[in-house]
Amino acid sequence: MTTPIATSQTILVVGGGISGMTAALEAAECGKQVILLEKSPTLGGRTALLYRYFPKLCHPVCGLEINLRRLKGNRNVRVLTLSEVSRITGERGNYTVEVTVSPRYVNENCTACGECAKAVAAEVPNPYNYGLDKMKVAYLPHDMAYPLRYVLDPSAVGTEDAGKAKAACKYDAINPDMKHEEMELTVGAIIWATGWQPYDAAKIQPYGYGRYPNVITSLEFERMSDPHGPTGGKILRPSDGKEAKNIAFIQCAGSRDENHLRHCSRICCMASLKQTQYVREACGEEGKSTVYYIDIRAIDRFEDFYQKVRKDPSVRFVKSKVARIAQESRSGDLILHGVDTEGYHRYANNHDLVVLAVGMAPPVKGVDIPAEILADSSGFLEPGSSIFGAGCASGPLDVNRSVQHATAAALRAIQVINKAAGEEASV
Amino acid sequence: MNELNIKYHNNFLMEVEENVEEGKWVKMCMQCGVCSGSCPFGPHWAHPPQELFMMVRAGKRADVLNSDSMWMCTSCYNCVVRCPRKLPITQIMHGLAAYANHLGMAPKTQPTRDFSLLFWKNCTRTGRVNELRLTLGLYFNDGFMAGIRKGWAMRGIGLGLMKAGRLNAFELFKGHVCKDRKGVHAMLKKAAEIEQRRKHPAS
Amino acid sequence: MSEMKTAAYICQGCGIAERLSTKQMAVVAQKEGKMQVVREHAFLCNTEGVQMIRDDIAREAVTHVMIAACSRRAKTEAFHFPEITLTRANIREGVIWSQPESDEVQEITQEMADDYVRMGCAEIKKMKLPQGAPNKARNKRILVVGGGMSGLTAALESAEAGYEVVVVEKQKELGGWAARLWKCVPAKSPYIGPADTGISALIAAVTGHPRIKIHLNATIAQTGGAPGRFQVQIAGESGATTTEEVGAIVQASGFTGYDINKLPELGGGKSPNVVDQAGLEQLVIEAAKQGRPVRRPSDGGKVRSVAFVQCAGQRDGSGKHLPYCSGHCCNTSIKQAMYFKDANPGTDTAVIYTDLRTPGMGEDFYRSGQNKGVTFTKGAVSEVMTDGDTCTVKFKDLILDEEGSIEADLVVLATGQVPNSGVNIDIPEEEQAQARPVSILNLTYRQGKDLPQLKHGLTDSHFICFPYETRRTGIYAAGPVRRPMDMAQAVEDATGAALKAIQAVENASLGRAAHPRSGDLSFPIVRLEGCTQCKRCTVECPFGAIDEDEKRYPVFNESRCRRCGTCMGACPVRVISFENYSPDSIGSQIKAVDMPDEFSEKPRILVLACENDAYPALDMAGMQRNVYSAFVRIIPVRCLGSVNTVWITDALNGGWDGVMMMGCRHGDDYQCHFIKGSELANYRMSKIDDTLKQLGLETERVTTCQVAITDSARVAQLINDYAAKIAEIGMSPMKGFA
Amino acid sequence: MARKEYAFYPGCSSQLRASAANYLTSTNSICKTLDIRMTAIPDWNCCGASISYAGGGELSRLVMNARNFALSENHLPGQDIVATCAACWLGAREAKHKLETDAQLLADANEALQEAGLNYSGKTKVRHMVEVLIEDFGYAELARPVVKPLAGIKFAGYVGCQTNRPFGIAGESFENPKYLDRLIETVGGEAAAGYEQKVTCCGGALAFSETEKSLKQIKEIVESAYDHGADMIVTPCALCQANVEVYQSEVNKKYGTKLAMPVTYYSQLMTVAYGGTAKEAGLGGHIIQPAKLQEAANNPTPGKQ
Repeated sequence: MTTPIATSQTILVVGGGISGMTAALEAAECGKQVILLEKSPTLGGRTALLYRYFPKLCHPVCGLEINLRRLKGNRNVRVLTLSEVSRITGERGNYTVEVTVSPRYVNENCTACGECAKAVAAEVPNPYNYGLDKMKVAYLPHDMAYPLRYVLDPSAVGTEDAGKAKAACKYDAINPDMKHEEMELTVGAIIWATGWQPYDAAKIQPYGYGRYPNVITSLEFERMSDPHGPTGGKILRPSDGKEAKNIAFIQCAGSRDENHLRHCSRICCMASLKQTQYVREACGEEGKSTVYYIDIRAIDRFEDFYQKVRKDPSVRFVKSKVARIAQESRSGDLILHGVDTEGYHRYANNHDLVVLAVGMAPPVKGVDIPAEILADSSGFLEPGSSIFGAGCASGPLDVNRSVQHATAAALRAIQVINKAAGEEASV
Repeated sequence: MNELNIKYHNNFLMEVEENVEEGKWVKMCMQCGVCSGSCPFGPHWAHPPQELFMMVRAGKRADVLNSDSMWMCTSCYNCVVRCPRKLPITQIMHGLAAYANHLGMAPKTQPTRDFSLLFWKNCTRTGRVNELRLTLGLYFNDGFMAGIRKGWAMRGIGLGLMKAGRLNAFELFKGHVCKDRKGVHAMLKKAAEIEQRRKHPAS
Repeated sequence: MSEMKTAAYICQGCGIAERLSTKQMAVVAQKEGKMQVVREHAFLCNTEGVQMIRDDIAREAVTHVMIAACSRRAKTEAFHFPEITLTRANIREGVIWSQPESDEVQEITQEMADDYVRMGCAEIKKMKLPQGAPNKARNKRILVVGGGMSGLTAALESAEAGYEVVVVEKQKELGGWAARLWKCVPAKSPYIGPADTGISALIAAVTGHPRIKIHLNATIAQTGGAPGRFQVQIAGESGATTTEEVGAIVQASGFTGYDINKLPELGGGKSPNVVDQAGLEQLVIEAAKQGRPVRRPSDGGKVRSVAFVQCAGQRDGSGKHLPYCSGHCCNTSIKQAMYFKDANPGTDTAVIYTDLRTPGMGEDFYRSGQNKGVTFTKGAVSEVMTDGDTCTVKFKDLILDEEGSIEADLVVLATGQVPNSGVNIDIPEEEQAQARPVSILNLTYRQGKDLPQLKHGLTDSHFICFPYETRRTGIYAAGPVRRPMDMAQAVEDATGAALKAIQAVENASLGRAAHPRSGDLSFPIVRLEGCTQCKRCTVECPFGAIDEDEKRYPVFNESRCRRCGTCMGACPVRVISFENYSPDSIGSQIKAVDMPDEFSEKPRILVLACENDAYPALDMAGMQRNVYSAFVRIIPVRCLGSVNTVWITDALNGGWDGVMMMGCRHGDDYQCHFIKGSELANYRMSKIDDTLKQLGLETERVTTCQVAITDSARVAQLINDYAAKIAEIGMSPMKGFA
Repeated sequence: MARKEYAFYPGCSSQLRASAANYLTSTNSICKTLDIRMTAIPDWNCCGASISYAGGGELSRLVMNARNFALSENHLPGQDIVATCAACWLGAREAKHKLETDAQLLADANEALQEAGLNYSGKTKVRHMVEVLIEDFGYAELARPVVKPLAGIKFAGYVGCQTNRPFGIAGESFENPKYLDRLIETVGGEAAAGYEQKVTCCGGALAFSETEKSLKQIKEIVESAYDHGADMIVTPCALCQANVEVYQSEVNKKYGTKLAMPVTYYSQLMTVAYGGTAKEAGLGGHIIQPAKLQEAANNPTPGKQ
């Protein structure tokens, strides 16, 4: 791979999720040069792994398609996948960024014909389904992947699968000898759009995630509900593959909790309200959803959606932080123990599946970035940092607000490079 | 203003903050109810912890202090480790109970109250617990006959422990003691004084 | 560009050659397609294949290229030739991947591929390389309407990026609501107490900025023109107007507090001791000015107890008040309770809420409020009694499950934000609410004076992924006029809106389209001599791009246009077209296919698929090897709104057995990227039945369906079901007449 | 010179002739095997336990513990205080924590201590016997002296509350602590997997004052042990041991059950596994006889005559 030409007139966007793509495209469509860095093999980030958006229940890939088309038609953006920032030095207007590029083991010749995947045998847990199923070691992340190119999993390198894949490719696209590469970029402004991490549900011990197979996270539930997901859109219990019909949604799984995440993750209430509608979609009248909550945070006009779900007879609301979950060893059902605090009613409710609305943790750090980066008490990027946060890297935001925030970040970056170019006056 | 008008004002909350161990935490509760759901004695609480906290903030002084709910705390600490606001709930429950008792507002025939007082008396008398006296004391606490009845009901246990050498008749006459009993008593007297001083600097 | 030279390239890779005779496709391209250069290549998208095309462009002066290979959505980096006109026939996803691999269907599969080559060749000859709108609009100044936090932020951020800015504020000074706050909710850590609003610093920065011009006591009398060339008449106090030329507009007209007089049950308007949040800020500022604690308005008495009633006239299901939540009010009440607690911890403050909403780091702020002794109680307020100087707040305590009451010297009602969004253009003016709304922009647009509203009077975008879609190119709403929000969000929102405004002027100056067809240089061209002044285009344009002149002819404003082609679809006389997308470019494809006779048992079904959702879904159907009928021929369209009924009638006259239209979902939660396109198509097709009857055809021969991009399995099913239906009703009687 | 030395805080119930005397006996035995010297804090006093709250004020209860700390500092400088009783440990541990984090309290405590001619610097560490075994020795070390693996005996590891919450053993989880199961396996026994009642409260002190209310929990703790086919329950807590063993007869009376599940201490298991006699393991001190463990104790040690 050749290092793309970059100057103090270039904007670097770190993170290829919807915030990063937005920041990159908005800047590029103002005529600016942008490098878009993504650590995974494809753009799209977490939203590409969501089934539907609240409150419209439309499909995230629909917006992804538009953004990809904007990207394909715009030569101002150069995309680097499998790339991570290892070090940043310098200051606004003039940064030097060290980037590590991991090998894809598949070059530009790839036509995404899929012969390599047919050829290989080994499988690995599929990260694009949060490990709910497996994928071949030669794989296309998903049908909306960009670049539309296969990837050879590092675990295959040195095995005979690598050879099989190479042999199966008519276009000489597979090269198991690719190595890690280091490159150095000079850029004028940096937008940090590294997104968020789902909070590790296993740490919320009373809920038994990891101990009880039928306790899953809201993100796993998204994949399960998606017809393109591991269960073909059926809501199936991990323990026995039975269809789940009586589902509990536990809010603040990690959020608003000084033992876990101090902040409110903002999106979880709406996400669970949305997911109750997946239950309706999948199970019709038989589906029952129960939402255990402290406060329902359906901010601004999302209230409409909350009121709509409130009226849905298949959805029950219990104002309670569930105290603990026990498992009925025979049936694998789960018994939720707690107190409905609206007038003190104790309950021990039986559910066949429990969905933990896991909170948003800040993106994992470990990057050597300039000191003037400010983080709040939860570790999110704060306003006033020399590097501009965009989207969830700067705090728990829904998609709409992430995009709004990323658009603002694009302007802040443009200001820096325009100043560096002394263009301000000349526009 | 009378108690009716000071509803949801801070009067009682402040009283609790001043007089109850860890009372300053009461205001931090966000009413999630995880404590109430975590308590092994839950069903026996007329008012679970989170509700008691709300009652304190609502200024329901008598209802709180007369309640026997906080006497139901078994010190299992489930609520403490699960509370998303890290409230020391066990201590607050003990504190509320102790304060109610101190004001003479605790329910008169509350067995745990009796046991708690008895235990303290027992262990401070000699510096160490005298288990036999403690047990008998508990039985005979509300009257001789009642004691005989309870004692009789529990005789199996008593005899069993005796046989197992784990309840010792000889404790009645000379049980375990601290040598420096005087020191212990003086120390406790002083501690009590200091606590008075801290609560009411004026006096 | 000089005269046209056409070339067809047929790829043999990805199994195409194994499954099909590319030779035959080449022959079709040459003989029927009349392509001047025709080449096959084993691996067209590799460097060598692409170089071959480049060489032809360079040496053979090829100007029009038809590539028969994979989908137009794949290999876009390789097949990128900006200097020539390009179209692509989808042989991989559209034929070999969507058709079973077996000898008995070999023939019809080859026919499918041949037809796509015919269609590609027919189309490319009708396409021109777009040159961009001729009358480029080059003004790059940004007009900001509103001098509050949002407006000033948009102004400063634009100016800091190097752009000239004009600010119009109707008040006599800048600052808006922010200037009427004592303190604000912190926007960065530590989230423990009220913070400085920073508004005075912002005002200073704006007023002192060399690139910012300010009009105070001013309103917009009229806005005409288009992005890059807006003519804005600004009316001053005297009524005299000055005209400013600007390139784009940020509308930050803010909000009005909900009138507490509409809440008598909560004591609104019944006692001076009942105020809204703005009213409290006023009391606190007065007190601060006089260096004294806040006094009880009714008698100047001591304030010992304050009650905050959340969601007052908000989240209302009765239809009497605001249905939505204003988002900021919980934090604002906590902040205001802190005013009292910080000044005197002895003051009792209670916040009565049903759901406390302090998202993100607001949780720290909530904790801090509790820590300062603010009492929070989950309750539903039924009444505020205001007799005497102390008010009594009656409510149901939802935790203690009993009636409760609070005596307070001061009651603060957390009322909501009502957007200042001007006229609702979607309802006739005579039906406007009795309080005639005052227009903000006074647009001269054919379709109305102000920005279209989404719901509840908010000018928000309907699109989750694209929050700045206001349906009026170059005009962007920012702040609470768009959506209820707090100050921190308003700042982000205004900065984002500023970027969109800047982007709009840059696009306009290059004659380029804005999102979603970003960068598209094509634009609608109208042959006025053929126009019948039917006004359909001016009425139906989703973006209000088309005005009418005094003779009621359409006036196209290219820089307002999003190139969706709705006007083209609407035009009954087909005088509207784009250089690379026209009634002819599609019509010729429809005519180009080889139509088997009625005894062949080979029906032909035309699928017009929206390129935004349906076409990708069809591609993915291929990627997943979802087999569908080999009798369909699929043509991507910019939007179903651009489908002109002439295509349908041409198809039916030409012997096609069925026409299927696949568009985005319409209705309340519509997913059409051009707002009304799919809905319009649906409406137009409902009218086509008569035409069908005249032709003596069954109405089932034309159908429309709503498709989501994720429907990769469903589209195949839809096609197969429709093919079965056509088989049922039989071949078209029109065959052979064309 | 012993391998390890600690200041021992037996506590009221774990002293000679007290209700948990057998805990003491077995602890002494394993200390002998592991070459641990435990010196009782001279003239130690009661920790007050959690239950004394209504009687003594916060400071009074604190100084009870502070006195023990001070005595330990004077007589056994540099040695960690080690308690076997969960309640004693927690009482002391909590006191220690408060004195550490509140300078005022520490000053007050010392003012009171003066009356007894004592002073506490705030240094001494307070630990539970289990912490010592796991942290200072480790499972491998503890396995070394095993001469009589307790194969064929299934134990339900009942951790209970106070060694587990709120402080707990480092690295263990509140809801599913594993150390007791690992100790069981260390001595060659089988730990009942998935024993749900592992951390259920037995009623604690309220088993005395609110016996009726406590019986339900004790019933569940024991029945779940049966459900998992356990031969006996093992616990690190004297109060848990007493409550769960002693009240089974009451449970049977109230619910018509026939519960007779022995309840033992980890220290008894270790003693037997280390080749100790039934007497050295304090196996005499049971109301419900841990038959299988007694058997094991009485069997000759393999490779010994």
